Amino acid sequence: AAVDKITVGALRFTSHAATFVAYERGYFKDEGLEVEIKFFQAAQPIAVAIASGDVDFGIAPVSGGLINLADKGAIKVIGGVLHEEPGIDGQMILASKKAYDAGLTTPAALKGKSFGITQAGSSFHYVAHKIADKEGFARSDIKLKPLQKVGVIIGALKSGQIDSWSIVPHIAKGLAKGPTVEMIGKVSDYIPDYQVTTVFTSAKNAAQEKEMVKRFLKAFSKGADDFNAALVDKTAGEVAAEDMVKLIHKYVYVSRPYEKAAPSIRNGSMRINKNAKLNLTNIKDQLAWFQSENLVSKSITIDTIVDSGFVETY
Amino acid sequence: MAVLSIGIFYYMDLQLKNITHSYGEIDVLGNIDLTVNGGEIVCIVGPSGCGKSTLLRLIGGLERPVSGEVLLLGEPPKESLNPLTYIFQDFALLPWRTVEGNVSLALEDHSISKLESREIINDVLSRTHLSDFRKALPRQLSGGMKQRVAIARALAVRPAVMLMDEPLSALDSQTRELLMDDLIDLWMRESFTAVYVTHNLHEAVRFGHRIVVLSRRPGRVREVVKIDRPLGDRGDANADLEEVQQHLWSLMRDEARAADRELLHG
Amino acid sequence: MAVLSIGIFYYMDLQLKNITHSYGEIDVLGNIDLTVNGGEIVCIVGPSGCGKSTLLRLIGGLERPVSGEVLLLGEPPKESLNPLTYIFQDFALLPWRTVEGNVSLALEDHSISKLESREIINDVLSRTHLSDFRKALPRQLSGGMKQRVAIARALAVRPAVMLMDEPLSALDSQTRELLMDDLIDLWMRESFTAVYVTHNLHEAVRFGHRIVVLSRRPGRVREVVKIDRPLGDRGDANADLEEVQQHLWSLMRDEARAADRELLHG
Amino acid sequence: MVNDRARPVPFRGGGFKHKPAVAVSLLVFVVLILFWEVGSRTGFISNLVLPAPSEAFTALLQLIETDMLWKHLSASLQRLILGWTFGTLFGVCVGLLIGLFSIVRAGLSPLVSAIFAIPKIAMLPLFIIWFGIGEGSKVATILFGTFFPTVIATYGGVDNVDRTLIRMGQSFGLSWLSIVRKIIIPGALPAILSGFRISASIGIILLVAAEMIGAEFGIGAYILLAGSLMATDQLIAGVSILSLMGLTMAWLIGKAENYFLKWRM
Amino acid sequence: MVNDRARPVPFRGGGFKHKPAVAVSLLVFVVLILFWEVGSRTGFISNLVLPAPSEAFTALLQLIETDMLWKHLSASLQRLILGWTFGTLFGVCVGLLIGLFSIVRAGLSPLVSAIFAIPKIAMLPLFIIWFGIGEGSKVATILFGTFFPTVIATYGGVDNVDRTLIRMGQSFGLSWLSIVRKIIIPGALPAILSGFRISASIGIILLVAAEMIGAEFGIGAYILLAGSLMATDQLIAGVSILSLMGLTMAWLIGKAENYFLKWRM
Ligand SMILES: Nc1ncnc2c1ncn2[C@@H]1O[C@H](COP(=O)(O)OP(=O)(O)OP(=O)(O)O)[C@@H](O)[C@H]1O
Ligand SMILES: Nc1ncnc2c1ncn2[C@@H]1O[C@H](COP(=O)(O)OP(=O)(O)OP(=O)(O)O)[C@@H](O)[C@H]1O
Ligand SMILES: [Mg+2]
Ligand SMILES: [Mg+2]
Repeated sequence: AAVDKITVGALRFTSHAATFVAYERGYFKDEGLEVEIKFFQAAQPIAVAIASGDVDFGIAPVSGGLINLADKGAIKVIGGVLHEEPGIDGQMILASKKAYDAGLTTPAALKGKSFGITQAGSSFHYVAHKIADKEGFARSDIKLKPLQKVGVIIGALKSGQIDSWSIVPHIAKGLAKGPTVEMIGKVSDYIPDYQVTTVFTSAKNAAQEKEMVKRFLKAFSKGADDFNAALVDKTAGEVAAEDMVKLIHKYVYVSRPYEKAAPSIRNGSMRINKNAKLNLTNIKDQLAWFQSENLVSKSITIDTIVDSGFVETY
Repeated sequence: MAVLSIGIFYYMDLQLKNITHSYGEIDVLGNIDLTVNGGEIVCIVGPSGCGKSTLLRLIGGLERPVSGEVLLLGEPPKESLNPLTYIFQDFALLPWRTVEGNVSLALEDHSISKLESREIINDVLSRTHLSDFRKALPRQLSGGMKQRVAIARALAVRPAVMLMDEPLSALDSQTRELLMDDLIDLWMRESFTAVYVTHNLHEAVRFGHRIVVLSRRPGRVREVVKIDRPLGDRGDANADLEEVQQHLWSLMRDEARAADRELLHG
Repeated sequence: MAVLSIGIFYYMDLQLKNITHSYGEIDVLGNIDLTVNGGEIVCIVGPSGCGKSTLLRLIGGLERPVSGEVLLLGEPPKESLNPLTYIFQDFALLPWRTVEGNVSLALEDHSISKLESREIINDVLSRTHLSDFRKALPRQLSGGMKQRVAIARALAVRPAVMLMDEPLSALDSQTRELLMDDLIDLWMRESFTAVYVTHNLHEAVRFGHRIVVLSRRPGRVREVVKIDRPLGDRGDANADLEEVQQHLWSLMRDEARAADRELLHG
Repeated sequence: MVNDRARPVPFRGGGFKHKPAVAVSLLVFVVLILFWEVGSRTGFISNLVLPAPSEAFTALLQLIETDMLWKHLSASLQRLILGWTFGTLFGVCVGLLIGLFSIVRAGLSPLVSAIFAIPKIAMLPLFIIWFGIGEGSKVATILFGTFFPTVIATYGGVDNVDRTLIRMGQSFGLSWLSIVRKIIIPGALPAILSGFRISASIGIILLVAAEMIGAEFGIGAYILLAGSLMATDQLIAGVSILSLMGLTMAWLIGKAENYFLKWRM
Repeated sequence: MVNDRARPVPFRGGGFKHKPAVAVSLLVFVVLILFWEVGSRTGFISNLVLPAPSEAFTALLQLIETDMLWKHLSASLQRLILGWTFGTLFGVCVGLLIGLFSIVRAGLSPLVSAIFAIPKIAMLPLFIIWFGIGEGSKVATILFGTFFPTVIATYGGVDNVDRTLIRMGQSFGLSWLSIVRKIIIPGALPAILSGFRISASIGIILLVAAEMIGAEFGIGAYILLAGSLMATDQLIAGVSILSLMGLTMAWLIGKAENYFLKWRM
């Protein structure tokens, strides 16, 4: 078969490991795909690059921007990637030491407190509102502070300028070890089965290159399996884990020496959905939340966003 | 018109027709009628601020008169690079160019060879006693030297009509005398046409075929004095020149007295 | 030293001791020794570029001589706002200030009342015939008018020592005559000390108690000519003044001839 | 007599002067926007990222109707005015110091070059620590961003002041301060005002960076939100407000130039 | 004779001139860094966000050891040089046109003010569509960023050229082009070079924005990554590389000034 040339957009995060593994171990080649990985600094531009045709596949959380691009007929979500599941360390809710000492010891006390988010419409925003909903106070009782960048939020939390935040476990654990931040809860208590990130492609690919998309997902899932086995379930043994970390280190934390990078990579390993399964229920909930916040048009349906023809959904 | 023609039309005549000029509310020149014949030097004298420099700018085509027109008759000689050439009262040297560079500026737009241009520059710099200073920048020159650079630059383009605005004012009497001799020599050889603004009556009678006395602002032609003695023959003490100078002097003094009276009473 | 003292020390004397100056490789002044007595006007003449302006800058403390020193004797009169005052060869007017503003610049740093300052400005502007132009900007002035503004500004600070660099060069003879009379009147009243650089020998003999002739660059004192006739008594034709002028003239010519010879042979 | 060969002296002067032509300015804008609208309608310009001006205009109207425009605008203007005023003020002061004292120049001018090149966005975490996430850090971002170009423009202007005028001031015994106030500052003013044009635009640009940190209202915050939602009509609406602010600033500085530099002709 | 009362004429000239003092420049940097280091070690400067210079230096060494520095640096320098060169080149050209023609000024100068104020970051999505995610969009970001300040500095400089010199050129019948080349450009050069100082720093700043889109290597990408990982030592290391670039550019422009403006004294 002729070789398809495709471009995959990625961030230098452990959560994109499946792509790296599939690339390094030749799974893409096996599927007749010649892949070029383009690196980005944020998920948003990947979506734009897919819309413009510069990139074929990408991984990102479901965001307002993604939904609007899908609404314009530019992109489609085709599978799931990161996923919260019981028993595995998931996103955690943090409080600054100052706020903790002042009584913010459980998420229930978040009423009237400030909460860091990157932007309105981001996953942090969603999490904050879900907490409010479950704890039974008005969403507006949490004071959201849009700070754009994770780094900035960390700075603000450490220096006590915001009271609370939620974040993936390896960052959360790292922070909580320090004297200035305390852990006060788990996101999975508020959003069970949270579909954190998804894999998506251009609407054109989803409609006209179904075969190629399937092959991509197959290779991607194989990479995900290796990753899960080596670092999440740890069933492949220490040697395989070590190899995996080395492989990932080629792409992530490259500027740090291996010894320093390895723990961060290991800590940051979260389960990637087997076979890119997609939790459509949770995606629907997210869409409903976006609509309830007037961030996207009320007329958008789940079918506009997701093409569920490629992977198992639930 | 061209009086000194050697068979063909060679010199350029200038004709000023009823020229009036003003800046905003200030009337500067009123109804100036004047003909400058080819090969003739016309000196313009008049009180400070009466519009002499303005008149020269109008003649040179650097400004347009409010009314009236300046006409040019005859063809410029072929070897003239810039028929109507100016020597500015405030020198107008480019501060970023050396003496040499300032002179060469006037030559660069003409198709003359590097060699020829170097020769011209050497010639005019030695005539203005600036050869030692060819590499100096304007800020390193004395006032008189700057003025000499401006003269050298004007000479370099072999003008057919020279418009000179107090070209020797910043020079010591001796250098002035030398440069005046130089200009007279030049005129004897090439009989260029010139309009020469000066406030030095001695210069005016040495150098002018006719001397136009302007009234104070708004400048009008008050009197035109013709001097018949040939330029080459106006050596040191000459009774008739002395007399003309005295006459000019009295004209100017009257003008100034009138101005003073006006100031007192008006 | 102060010759014209009226009992107390009033005028300022200047003493130049063995002054030598050079810019880089160019020697400009060599071994100048000169005393300017209080109340005396010393004229400096010399060929263009011989270092007259430089000498004046050294006297005014605007530059430091390479060797030698300039000493000041006596106290300045109290009413003098700026004892050592300059008139620059290139006017040095602030282009963003009006005529009035340029004059008032010199007054603003002194504690004089608004009213008094206005009076001074009115006075000096009318003395330089600029009253009509008090609101004009420098770019709207003729060359002579700019020079008059520079003079007005210098007069405004009632100097005890005036350092004048060709202060009348851009003026027509009539205005020059008037301003010269004005300066002489002023001197008769206030007997300021002055160093007056000029290239006009007529001005020099009208105005100087002593006339210093500088040689060409590097400038050295070639001769000092003393004129005994009082300033007030130097009206029109005076045989002795005429003679001095002729003498100066011949000195200058020799100097220039030497320079010419050097150029030819060197 | 060859009067038929008489011709007027060719006019060589003139030019290199400016006549205002407001009509042309307006025309350029109108033509550009029309072109864009037509391009969008015909699909020549992809609607994916660049919406038609009319859509952006609708978004703008919505902003006005919901009364949000004033909230955003007043929040941003307050930050801008505070930040720009102090940034340029300090900038002019430091620029003057650098221009006037060799020792300050040696010490500060490399520092200015070094710090100017540091991207504000990279420094946001630090700004939060120093100035908090309230108005302080926002104003500080704009202040820093406008400070540096002003410094450079100012000392460039001071370097270019005619030295003979300074010597004149000294000869009249003007105090050092008078020379600075009456000769150096007016002489450097054209360059300083030209620097203001640049710093004003930079200040407006930095509204976006400034409002990245915990801003609820502000044009920059509005644009950021629109960008993250890929709401391109709102994005363009927000950006065009910034453009209008840029135009207004340029117009004001043009007025100031006309007033302060009328001596230049 | 009262010779004892003789005193030298007070020296009033001098000053307002610059003597280079490299030692002072170095000293300032050394003192600042020492102060910072000591502050960090004593805990006076919280290690929270600002690491000690020595830590940043270690990160820098690591970068050198892993041979990554050259990769990052060469990628960034290439973008910077391309973007800045063309940005300033076009900027000078357009600035000259605005300075020379009333009609161009009327048409373009408001446009420049309007577009200059648009934040590059907000326009990244558009740049992706227009120039792709390769080098094009990165170079374009820097090009646009340096273009506008150069335009403004250039026409500010042209406006400030002495009109009597232009009249002189015209009186010698110089062609329009000659007047522009030999009188207007040299006359505007001080302002243009001062503008280059500003645009060079802006270009360096924009490396970060430019490398937001699909950049694998580059100092900006390195900084962004360090920021998103909260690796402050690397962040500071990256930022200090930008600072050094800023210093180098300033030094080069200083040399150019010494060479081209030596007539100024
Ligand atoms: N800043 C400078 N750098 C170098 N050389 C200079 C500088 N200023 C003046 N000179 C040189 O010093 C010499 C004397 O200059 P100065 O201006 O004193 O002459 P001057 O006697 O006033 O001449 P003029 O009558 O033409 O005004 C000249 O040869 C000039 O080239
Ligand atoms: N650009 C201008 N704007 C307004 N007024 C001007 C301008 N240029 C000249 N003037 C006025 O025009 C008058 C004549 O000026 P001009 O320079 O022609 O005098 P001038 O006869 O050359 O005097 P001088 O002998 O002093 O050089 C002056 O009163 C001056 O104020
Ligand atoms: Mg004149
Ligand atoms: Mg002189």
